[in-house]
Amino acid sequence: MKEKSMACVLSQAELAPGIFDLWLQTGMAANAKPGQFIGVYPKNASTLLPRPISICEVNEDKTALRIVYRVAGAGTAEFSGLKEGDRVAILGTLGNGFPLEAGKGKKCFLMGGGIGVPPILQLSKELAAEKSIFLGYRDGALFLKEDFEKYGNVFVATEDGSNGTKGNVMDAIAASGLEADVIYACGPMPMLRAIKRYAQEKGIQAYISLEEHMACGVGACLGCVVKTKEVDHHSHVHNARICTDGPVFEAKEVEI
Amino acid sequence: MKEKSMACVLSQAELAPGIFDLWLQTGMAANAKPGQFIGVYPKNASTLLPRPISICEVNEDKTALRIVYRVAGAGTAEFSGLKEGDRVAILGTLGNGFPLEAGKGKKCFLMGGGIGVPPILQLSKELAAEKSIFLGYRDGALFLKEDFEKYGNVFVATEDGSNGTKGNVMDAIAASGLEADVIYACGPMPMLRAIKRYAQEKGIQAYISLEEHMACGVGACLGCVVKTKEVDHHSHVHNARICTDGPVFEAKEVEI
Amino acid sequence: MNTEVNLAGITLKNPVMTGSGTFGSGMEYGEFVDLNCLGAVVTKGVANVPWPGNPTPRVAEVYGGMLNAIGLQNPGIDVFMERDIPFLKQYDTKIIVNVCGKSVEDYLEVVDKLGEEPAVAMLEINVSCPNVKEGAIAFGQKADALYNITSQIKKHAKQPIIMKLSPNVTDITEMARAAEAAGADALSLINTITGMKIDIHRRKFALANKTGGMSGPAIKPIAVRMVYQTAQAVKIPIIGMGGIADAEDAIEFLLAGATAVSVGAMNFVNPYATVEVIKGIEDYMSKYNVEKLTDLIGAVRE
Amino acid sequence: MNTEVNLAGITLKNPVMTGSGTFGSGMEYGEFVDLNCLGAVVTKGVANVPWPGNPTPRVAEVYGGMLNAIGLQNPGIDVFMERDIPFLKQYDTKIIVNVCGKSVEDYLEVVDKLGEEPAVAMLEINVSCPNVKEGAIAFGQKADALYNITSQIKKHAKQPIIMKLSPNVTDITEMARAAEAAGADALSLINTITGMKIDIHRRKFALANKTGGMSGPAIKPIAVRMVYQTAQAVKIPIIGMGGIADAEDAIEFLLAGATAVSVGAMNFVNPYATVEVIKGIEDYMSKYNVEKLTDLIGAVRE
Repeated sequence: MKEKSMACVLSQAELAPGIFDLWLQTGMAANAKPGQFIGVYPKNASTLLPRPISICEVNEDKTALRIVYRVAGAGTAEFSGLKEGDRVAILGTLGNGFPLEAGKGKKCFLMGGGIGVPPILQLSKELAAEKSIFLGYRDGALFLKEDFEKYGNVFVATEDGSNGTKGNVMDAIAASGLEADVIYACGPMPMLRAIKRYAQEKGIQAYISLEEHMACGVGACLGCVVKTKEVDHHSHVHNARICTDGPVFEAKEVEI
Repeated sequence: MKEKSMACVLSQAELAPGIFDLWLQTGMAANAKPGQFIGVYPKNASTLLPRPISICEVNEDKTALRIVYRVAGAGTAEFSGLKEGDRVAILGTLGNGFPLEAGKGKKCFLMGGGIGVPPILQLSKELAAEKSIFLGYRDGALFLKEDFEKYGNVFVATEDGSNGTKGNVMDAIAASGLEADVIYACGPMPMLRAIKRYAQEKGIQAYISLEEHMACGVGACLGCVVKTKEVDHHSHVHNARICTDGPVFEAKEVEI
Repeated sequence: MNTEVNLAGITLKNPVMTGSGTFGSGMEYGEFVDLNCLGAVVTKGVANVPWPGNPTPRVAEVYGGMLNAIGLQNPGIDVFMERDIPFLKQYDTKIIVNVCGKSVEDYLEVVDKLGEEPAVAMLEINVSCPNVKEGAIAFGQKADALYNITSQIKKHAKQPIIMKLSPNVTDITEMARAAEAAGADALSLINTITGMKIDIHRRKFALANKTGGMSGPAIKPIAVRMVYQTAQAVKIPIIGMGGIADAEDAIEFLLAGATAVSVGAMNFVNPYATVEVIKGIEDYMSKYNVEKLTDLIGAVRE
Repeated sequence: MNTEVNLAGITLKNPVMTGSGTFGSGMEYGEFVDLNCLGAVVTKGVANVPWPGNPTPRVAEVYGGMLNAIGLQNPGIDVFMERDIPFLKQYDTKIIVNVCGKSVEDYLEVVDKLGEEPAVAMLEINVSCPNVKEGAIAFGQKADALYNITSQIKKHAKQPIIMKLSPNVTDITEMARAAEAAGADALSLINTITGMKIDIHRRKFALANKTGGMSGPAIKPIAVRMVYQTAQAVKIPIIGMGGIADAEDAIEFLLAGATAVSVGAMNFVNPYATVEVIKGIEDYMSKYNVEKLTDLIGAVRE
């Protein structure tokens, strides 16, 4: 059941320049799944729409959600000023999340690039599999890396070569010499396209989390569609709604 | 010199239901005169224009302004939530203020009705005259009354008769049996019209502070005009700008 | 207290409906609000065949609102009648189907099929979508073209027809009078206002379609003005919309002359907006001792 | 870095000017900003004789903006030339005088008088004020009427003329082309959009004039769209305006195709807005290594 409700800020910290780590106390945490997202509402009346932000982590007693986001505009800039005890309106939980059954007991690559790293964390916690975690960063500000280390082998790629493999997560895979049965990924579109190609070549499954400009977040407005290979069950055209049919799709199903 | 600048909230209290008392630390206090006003800016982006609010008092070392205002809409509702240490943008000081010379050494009525009471306070402090102060309220919530008592004889009228003369400030004048050489007044339009008539009948001067919907507050937009008896020196039509040519006018000069 | 309104012979339990394209066919927001509470559900526009809509980005935020260029993506009338109407029939609310097309024939095909479905109370004819190049907008910005399509649809329609007018015109009353003269039973206004946003850092249009339809509180004063002007110009009822976020906004439209109101883009901001507007209107009626909602319609004074 | 722009043969030191009616003749805001910094000061509209304007309330706030129905109150051209022009002449900025009238003859009288004042760089012709019943708006909403008044004024004008267009039209490009064909040297757009606000508690219009012209950030997307469309349709330069609050807004208009921009109602919100916009444009040019401001004009890509 989706709802819009007020969450209470438990803490906020800046993990890296412009990357913020926010814990929110909310009933939505009870049923939140890795790969799902929430909509966070700015208070400023000039910015009305909820900002879709992936769930990074759920606390142990399932009473709070962690979101890690980049300040990219007026809305996220406002959120970065939230302090312990503040209240903020959120909409959730939204989207389908990563399919845990697909990779269960198999060799899995969990891949996050840039601000696509955070949603991989809760997945790393919940996925019961042989996990190799590939994290791609711009530079040496390796936010969340330590959080991942208890859930699998972590391989880092940095664009500037300051840490781990120089290059992107695909380069890190090549450097590792590892293979996988299933891939889970979130990150920028070029990364997801590379993963789609890689999975196709290897003949393996890849589940990728997509982004698009959204308005409603609940599937009503048809703003955030992605082209699909087959006619979509809901739209009856080659468009699926990222907010509700996704954000996670099997890579081969979407034309990106 | 007018400016828009940030003021720091020193304190806020609710004097009566919906009537708030806000002290602001601001350099504008140095030259503020009784009857002048400031524009206070809401932070909420849906309400952009400054709210004109009269100066109620200036502190002794002229570093802070007191404003007492009624919550009447989204902007003032927002202001009512300001707390010590908060910052708020203000524009000022605006308007001409009451002419102190006119009443100097004479018998003066200082009259405030409703939310027109506050600007009379600083006038009461600064006017060197024989002062009779008439304050009109809706009911027994006699906000600021005690502040006035050290500056002159205070006469109260309440609409519901719960305190002082039952009726309005004109009724209180009649009940007092007093006469004046000069009147200074701020309050609702029916009160100001009654004072204009009274002054005309008695052949005395009356200085009244007017209100109108404003946009710029500095005389540029011509939004807040009042009809004048003579052609106005600035507009060259029968309109004066309340924000800059006023808000205080001699009653006989304006058609209200 | 009586909140009923009569819209071209159809009685709504209250004047609050949903803006076409902002509420799907009710399934999505049915998780947030009880659809039984609504005066009517106005569905997303449906054409004779499935439409894929425009490329993304399709939406962009602007100050106090948003732009959209969905391009009327829809599954086509057949799927709609098999899936969406049976869903809505479960609820005690009126079903108003928004109809779009690229030619008069497209519209008539949809209108004819819907004529066979008695559960559909009214048809809202979208001749004003700014995001579809062919057809749609062409019918909505010239009075003679609007007259022509309205009269042709009226001949086919089994249900009362509501013409949804474009605000992107010099004189809304000219369009309203043309629709009325052609037999329209009611008018919806306003549709979105054509707008544009440019990302100054990438120096690119925010929308793939370059322009989009603007909605949200930012456009409300324009919508209220057009509803008022139209109410002075025609006798048929008006459904007012454009930035309605709360009951105060809805009442403003009623006072301006609207018989009913639609909550549109603000559903995205507050998924409970529709029912909160209904509750707020009732509170206002209680506060001011308004016994019949119809007493508020056009009740603004000078 | 070169921020100069050429507007119909007039060189402005930068593209930032003031919106007519929001800046008086510069006296009031001269307390806040150094008028020498501005590309131009566009004055409040002036007619052949003093106009008293409309009754109050003349202004009302709306979401993200305001409505005004000042009704072009002005002291008349004679007072204006004796008082306002000498004031502005003290500053190193271009003087653009906005001209209004109720008949073609009214406009021509003002244009003729201003022709004798070489300190006036350009004339902006207001044919689009929504708050004046006679004349003004009638010239701005029909292409043939706009063509007619433009060509008559052009015959009299000693300075380049800028026609200020109304956004309250079906097709802004039709109006723009008419003005261009009639000899206009430049275009200003958009003027305010007609809006209305109703006080639901008093059930009265917020403005004595019922309707007013809407300005502020709320209308910016509509203005940007119209500037872009117009820039595709005509060759003469465009002065873009409508809700510009900061440099980002101004740059959006430049990218859409405006050669210069005006800060209007946002002066009321931030009296330093004009100079902050100028500074912000310079910062943007530095950040992105834009050497000539003219490289930004119309530089939006798909």
